Amino acid sequence: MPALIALGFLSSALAPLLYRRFREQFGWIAVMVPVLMGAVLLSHYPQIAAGGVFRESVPWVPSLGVNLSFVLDGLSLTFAMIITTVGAAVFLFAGAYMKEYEDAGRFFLYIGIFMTSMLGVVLSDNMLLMFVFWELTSISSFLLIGFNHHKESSRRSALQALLVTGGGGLAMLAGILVLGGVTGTFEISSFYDMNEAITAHPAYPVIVVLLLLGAFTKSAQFPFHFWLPNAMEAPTPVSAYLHSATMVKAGIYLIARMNHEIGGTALWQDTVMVTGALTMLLTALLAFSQTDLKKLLAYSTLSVLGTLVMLLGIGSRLAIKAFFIYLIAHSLYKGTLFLVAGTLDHETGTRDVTVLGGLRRLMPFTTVTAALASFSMMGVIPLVGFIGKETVYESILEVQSWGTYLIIAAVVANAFVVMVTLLVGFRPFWGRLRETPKHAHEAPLKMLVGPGMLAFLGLLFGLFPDALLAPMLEQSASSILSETLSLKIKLWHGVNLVLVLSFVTLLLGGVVYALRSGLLDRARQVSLPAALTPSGWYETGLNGLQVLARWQTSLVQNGYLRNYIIVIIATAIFLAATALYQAADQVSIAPDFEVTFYEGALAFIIIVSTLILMTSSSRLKSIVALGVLGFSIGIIFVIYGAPDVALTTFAIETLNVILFVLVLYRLPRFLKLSRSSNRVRDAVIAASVGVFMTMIVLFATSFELSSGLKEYFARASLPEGKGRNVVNVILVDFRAIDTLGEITVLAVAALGVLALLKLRPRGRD
Amino acid sequence: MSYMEWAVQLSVIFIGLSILVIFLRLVIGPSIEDRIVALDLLSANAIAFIAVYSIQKNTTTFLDVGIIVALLAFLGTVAFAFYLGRRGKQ
Amino acid sequence: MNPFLFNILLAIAWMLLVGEVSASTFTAGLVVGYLLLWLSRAAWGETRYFSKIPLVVRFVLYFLKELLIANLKVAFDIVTPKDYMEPGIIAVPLDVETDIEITLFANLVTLTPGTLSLDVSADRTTLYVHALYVKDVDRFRHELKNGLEQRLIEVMR
Amino acid sequence: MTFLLAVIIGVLYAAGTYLILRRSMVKVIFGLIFLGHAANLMIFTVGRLTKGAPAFVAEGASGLTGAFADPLPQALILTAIVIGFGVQAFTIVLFKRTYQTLGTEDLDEMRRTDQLPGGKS
Amino acid sequence: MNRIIMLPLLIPLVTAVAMLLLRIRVQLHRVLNVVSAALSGVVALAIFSATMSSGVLSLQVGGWEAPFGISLVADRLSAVMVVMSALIGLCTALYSIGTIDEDREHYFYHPLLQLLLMGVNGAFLTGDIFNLYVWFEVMLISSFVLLVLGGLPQQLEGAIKYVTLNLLSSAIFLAAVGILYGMAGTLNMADLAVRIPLLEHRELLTVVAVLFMITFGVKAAVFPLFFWLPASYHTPPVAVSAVFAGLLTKVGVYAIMRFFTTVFVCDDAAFIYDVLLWSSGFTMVVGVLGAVAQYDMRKLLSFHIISQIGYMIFAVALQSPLAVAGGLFYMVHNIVAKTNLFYVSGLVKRLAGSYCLRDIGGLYRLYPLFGLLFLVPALGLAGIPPLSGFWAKLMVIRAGIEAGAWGLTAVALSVSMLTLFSMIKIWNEAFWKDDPRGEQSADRTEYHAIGRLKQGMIIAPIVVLGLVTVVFGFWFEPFFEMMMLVAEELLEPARYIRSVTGGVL
Amino acid sequence: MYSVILATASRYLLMLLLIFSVFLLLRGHNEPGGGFVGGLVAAAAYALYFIANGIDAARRIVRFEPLGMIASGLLLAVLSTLPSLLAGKPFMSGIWIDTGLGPIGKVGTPLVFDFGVYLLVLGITLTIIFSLAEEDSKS
Amino acid sequence: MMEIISGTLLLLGTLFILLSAIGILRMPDLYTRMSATTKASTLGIGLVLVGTIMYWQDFGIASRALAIIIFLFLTAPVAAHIIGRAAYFGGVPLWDKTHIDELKDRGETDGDP
Ligand code: NA
Ligand code: NA
Repeated sequence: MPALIALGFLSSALAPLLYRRFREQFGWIAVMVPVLMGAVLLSHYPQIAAGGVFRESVPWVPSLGVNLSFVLDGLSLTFAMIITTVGAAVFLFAGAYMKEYEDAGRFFLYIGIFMTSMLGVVLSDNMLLMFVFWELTSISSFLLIGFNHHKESSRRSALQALLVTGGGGLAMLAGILVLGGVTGTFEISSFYDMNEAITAHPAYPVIVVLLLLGAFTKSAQFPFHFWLPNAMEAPTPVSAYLHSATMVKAGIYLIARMNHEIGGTALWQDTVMVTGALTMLLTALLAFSQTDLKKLLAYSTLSVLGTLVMLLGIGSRLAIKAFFIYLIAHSLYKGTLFLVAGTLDHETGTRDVTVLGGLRRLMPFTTVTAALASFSMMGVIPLVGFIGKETVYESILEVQSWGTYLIIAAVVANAFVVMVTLLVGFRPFWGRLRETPKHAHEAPLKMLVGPGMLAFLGLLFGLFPDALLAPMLEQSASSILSETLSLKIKLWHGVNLVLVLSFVTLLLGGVVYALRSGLLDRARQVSLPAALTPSGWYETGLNGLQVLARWQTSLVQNGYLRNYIIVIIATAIFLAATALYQAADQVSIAPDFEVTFYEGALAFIIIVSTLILMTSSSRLKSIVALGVLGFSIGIIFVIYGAPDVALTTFAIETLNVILFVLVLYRLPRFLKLSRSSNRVRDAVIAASVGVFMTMIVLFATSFELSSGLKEYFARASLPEGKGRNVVNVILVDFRAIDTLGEITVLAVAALGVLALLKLRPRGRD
Repeated sequence: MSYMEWAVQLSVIFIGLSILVIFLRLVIGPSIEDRIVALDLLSANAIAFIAVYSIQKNTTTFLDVGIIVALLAFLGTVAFAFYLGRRGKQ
Repeated sequence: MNPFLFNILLAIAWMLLVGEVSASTFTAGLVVGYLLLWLSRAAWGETRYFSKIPLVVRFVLYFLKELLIANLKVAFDIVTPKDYMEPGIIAVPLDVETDIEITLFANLVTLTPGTLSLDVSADRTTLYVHALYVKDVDRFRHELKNGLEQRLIEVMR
Repeated sequence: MTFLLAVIIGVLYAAGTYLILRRSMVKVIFGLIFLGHAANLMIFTVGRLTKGAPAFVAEGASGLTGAFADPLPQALILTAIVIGFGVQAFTIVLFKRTYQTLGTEDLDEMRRTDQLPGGKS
Repeated sequence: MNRIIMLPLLIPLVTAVAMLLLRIRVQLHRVLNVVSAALSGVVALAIFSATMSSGVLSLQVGGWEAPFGISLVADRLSAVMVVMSALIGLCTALYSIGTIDEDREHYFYHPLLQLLLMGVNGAFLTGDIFNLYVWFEVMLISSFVLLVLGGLPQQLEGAIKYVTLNLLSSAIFLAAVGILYGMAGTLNMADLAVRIPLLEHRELLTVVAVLFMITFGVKAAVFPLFFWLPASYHTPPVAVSAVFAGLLTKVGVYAIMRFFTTVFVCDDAAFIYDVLLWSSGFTMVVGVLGAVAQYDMRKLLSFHIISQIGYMIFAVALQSPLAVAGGLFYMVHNIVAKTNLFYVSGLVKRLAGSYCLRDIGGLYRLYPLFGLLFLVPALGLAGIPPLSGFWAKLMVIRAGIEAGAWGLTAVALSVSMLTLFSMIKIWNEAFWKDDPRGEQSADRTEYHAIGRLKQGMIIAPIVVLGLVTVVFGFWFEPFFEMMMLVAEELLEPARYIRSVTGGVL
Repeated sequence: MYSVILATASRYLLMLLLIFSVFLLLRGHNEPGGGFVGGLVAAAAYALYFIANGIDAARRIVRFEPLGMIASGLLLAVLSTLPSLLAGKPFMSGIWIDTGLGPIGKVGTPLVFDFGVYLLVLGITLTIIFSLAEEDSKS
Repeated sequence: MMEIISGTLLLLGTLFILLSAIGILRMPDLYTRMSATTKASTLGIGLVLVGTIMYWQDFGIASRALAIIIFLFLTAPVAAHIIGRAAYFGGVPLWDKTHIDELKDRGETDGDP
């Protein structure tokens, strides 16, 4: 399986090159990849059907618990077959459909990466590996939604999808990591038996919430559903593939996969069921006012995704059975209908249902394909959709407490889905022929094969469900439930409540369809205010983020140097004072108050010249004061036995004077620029710094320092350093590398001065 | 206390007083030239102080500092004058 | 060979002979060498090396005397409350010519308290002196020229 | 004297802090110089003071005896002073060039590199 | 063997000296720069493998035994950092050839770059706290000059803030070193590590630690000490921005790691870790929001630096082996990706004519492969698997969860979302959007005017660093083990101390 | 601003200061002084000459390009580390030779290092002062 | 004996220095201050340094002290001259009682070389 994934990525990488070479026939080349992959996986079918499970594991980052572990069991095979089958249809279709795009080669690169990543998600036996593929599907979805990148709406939708699914993905990552912390492993097969340990763990609710956030965003569950209709900005093959058949089912796959391991609790089951049911109903209602073929399909997809999630939440054996049948049915008919929508768009130049009609003569094959898929979608016998819906109703009826509400919701939702089907699958073909932007005729073969095949499969599965579907679904279901099932799938259950409900659904759907055109305008007007819709929240959030970001940035990075300095100093003082306060009880000072006359005079001079410098508005006076200050400090160094330091201080003070003198009269006179309130504030800050530093010095000198270094230097300076001037010996020998750094600083400073003065700007970056 | 010690003590006080007085001139000015002259004089006082201090502390190493002070004080004064000349020209 | 240079060579020779490389031996060598050179001055023909040294010494002594007297005068003025000063800026015509002569003269004027060389005219013929006690301008000029300048010219030429 | 020095250090730090908070570039430079002085004196003082006994080995002795000033803080200060000088020289010239180029020495007028384009704050 | 530690200091210094002696030959500077950087790379790898195999290398400079002279020490952490500095040095040397104008080259661009690297390497290798100050200053002054080189108004304006704030931090550093010496009587880091726990008078220890933290915090650009960075990083030539972005703040992070895990290990440090944790959260958020607000590509990237420093500080403050290893790898990965993004921004400027995202567009249509070159570091930075940033994020988040730091972990996750958001903003604006100035011709840009060789010099580093990001991502296991080894050694300072003091103390 | 008095004095003071600077350099290992202060004093000498005689005159009497001095100073400092390597001692170990010449005394790599410092300090100070002065005289 | 001489020289020197300090405070204008005090302090320092030479009686000390003296005597007048000149041309006013100014009529300096 690692090889299969690698092959997938490799072939994707080759796509742009091959596309350039075999432009015309590329669809046929591309289709080989999913076909081949599907074939390889399908070759394991006999063993899987017999209850076998294939695992392969190659260490990747074993120390972090991340391995290239893959599992092929019923569940993953089911999903993998959906991915490759729909993939094959879509690839073939896209080969023709994408020809008008100049960078179609890149399209195949992205969609190839997507397909492989999606296979990775469903084949992963390691949570983190799954996450890796999960994120890759988000990224490739982003690139595909934004494929028409010159349109702003495409870019926005791509970003929206990425942020919503990516954000959920991050929650999921956290959930995975918490789960890994609880179980000590990320291998899914390793925590197959840990359900009790996990559910009893205090972190369990956290895990559930985080993982479900990932699943719900990816599978566009309410209230994260809004990105999916917007994702219809993508080229239609993408919508058919990612946003209907496969990627949006990744979240559902995750719930299914984890159901046995962490499910079974009220928290898990109820959350999943209620969210699914809400999504099913609300999104179906939202379809009512749509006119765009793809948007209509998107809302019906959302409703189905909700149904699937709800089924997992119900979690009964029957519900799981319904789940699988419905899953397969939906992938087949929805993939078909999207491709049909693509064909219509391609051939007529519009996707607006209100302007399409009567195309059955011009596009007979498409009409048949659409009809087949539509019947399946409406749940009409003998298509697999019928079985699906029957089983769904059946399983809902079993639910104890919520059953009544759920069944009503399901019937209503499905009625709206029926409405969508009538709009998308029939209306464009029947009635009178209407004018369209392009003159329509039947699509080329390559665009017909894919949808035709999918629609036909729907019929086939409907006719022979027990033979074709049951064995695999048994194994799939046993991956979700902890028991081995033996499933019987029948097309005809006889006349019962479920069948009645099916009829009611169709009838209601017809009624809604009939009423729709009259109510359409009014329905559009009653659109909810943005503040009440999740997509409004998203927009508000995004705008708020920008506003917050700008506000924060102009507040924090306000450009006033002194504000920056104040913040830094205040932080330092605050933290240091806090630290000092904590140690306050141990602090003692024993300063030496003895002062000679000349020391007092020196201190007086230093302080007065400091004051002059702070208050003077004359530049030269300031420099004189600075000179006095420097010389006084030099004298302090003399008094305390540091002649070398004194020498250096004097020399540098004098050079400073020369520097200032050379620079200064080019500068303007000092102005009193600050407001007096600012001056007071600054004085307070400055004073606190001063007091703080005084205290530090007093504390630090309150005890004897026993440093072996001082004595060592005194001892070793002459015999080993060959010098009597210990300070100089330290500078050029003991700590010569300090001096090396020091002269480097000087050299660079000189280079800097030279460059500043000589190199004049010429308007470069 | 020997005569020498006494003389040294008194000398230090003289210098200290003189430094304070000169500093007063430096503070009050009024012209910048006054301040520069005062600064120059201060460094001369520093040299004297260093000489006396080296006797007081019985170390000779400080005298080198005195040379440097003499030298640099002159340079500083010249630099200020340079500035004043420039300023005059403007 | 310049007798001065030779004096230095002698000092180095002395240092090597004594076998101690130090400043004090070098100075001793200089003095000994000068004495020897002076003794054999006839061998050096026309040179002012030997008459110069006593001239310089005399000049320095004269100057130190002037310095002390002038200082005391000013000191008296400082410590007594009454001011006796009659300051003025005087133009002094110069007989000294070369840069070094002008510089030395101006500096010596400055060093004596009560006088301060303010400026030299662009044609280098006039020195402007600020003085504290100028009762009679011409007398002041005369004293300066006959005293300090004359002696300086003696030493320099 | 330690006490007095501690006060002096405090005053220098305070003055330096006050000055780097000014709007005038030259004042900021003065502030930085003050902070440098303060830091040097601080290292010196905190390394403990010894009066009038520089760390020089006497002629004929092989090492220092008795009380003597700790040479290490002195060496550190020397290094710091020299580094400070280099950096300061550069800074002075930088400020001069900035004044020449931007035509102002008011730091409040130098906010363009921070600001969001089109946004006022 | 341990003598090799001095080479990362000597090679750049000798190169710089040679360049200054050969001032006129700017072409020679370029070659020397690359050769020296390559040589440094070899040396760095040798040091790295030596520390991995035979433990801590230490060199007593001048032959003076440990606390008396200055020790250069290469433990695994230092070695990793030196390798990174060599990598960035080499790439920038190449990139500079393609992007730096001859005037700047003539005014010492190349020697300054070398001396900057010398300062950086010195900071990584020194085992003496005052010597660290000296190397910081070497690095700083070089960065000052590089920052203003060219003297454009915005450079000067940015430099005023950069210089002033960094000098302020230097003053604090100096004071802290002084006080520390006054308390412990030593400057050697290993010796300090031994003495600090035994100090009798320890009331000021936490205060000293705070001062060090502030200093390093300013260098690392953590909240609320980062202001100098967004004020200046976008102003110099992009090669300079790139090397700053890659290395300089990381020196601050390195210093925090070194100081608070090797030198200052005692109860008094607990306060610091708390502060760092708080600060890290704000750093992440404020930085990323700053990035969200920007439309100038380099400003945007600059704010991101801050945000990502937050992750590193977060990890360091958690102090578990996984956390430290995660923080370290985060740093390594970030050095590569962030430098690369700055390189990319330079290329964007040269292709589209501006750094401002509002003004440009259409790059994807014209140069699709360049899009790939951008996406690798950008998605890497955003932590998209399987690129390097994913592992970095994974380690840090996992460490955060293990430590029960729920709030900060949540912050870290949300911030990574916003990181992705702003990377996508660049993508959408510069690459996907149509050029607002209308269709541009694909071959009349600044980039196309510079000739093949220079073009190659721009592309090569982008490709190399992109490959590193990819290699980190796909072959992460060996790097993970490496980082864990580094972290273990770092958290077990006894080995460091033994190596420096020879077991004497 | 030209003053014949200052200009003349500066010529003599220049020599005096330069000698003094070398003096400070040579005995810095035993008495106060050293390469740094020595270099500063030498630079001060040239600074004085520049102030008295103008920048062009000062440029003329400095025989070496200040930038070259910086480079050579750094080079010397680096070279002073080489003998320790050749002698197989730790990096930057001091190597000493007894010259037997009294006042010069022992010569060792630390002295070479200090001389490097001297040259460099002289070079950088001149660079800074001269380039400022040139800019100044231009405008 | 030497101690007495030395001590006396110190006292005398520092007294001169103090005098010059009082002078700089008391004198009426800049020129009179400079005129009066610069050399007083130079003389004072000279005396102090001679006292130092007497006290140590060491060649090395003597040479250094002499170096300072020589240097001071060389530089002090030059410094005074250039400051005085700068002050005069910079417009620092003369004392009211300055009764003669022969420089005023000329009023220009010898300019740059
Ligand atoms: Na020295
Ligand atoms: Na003087």
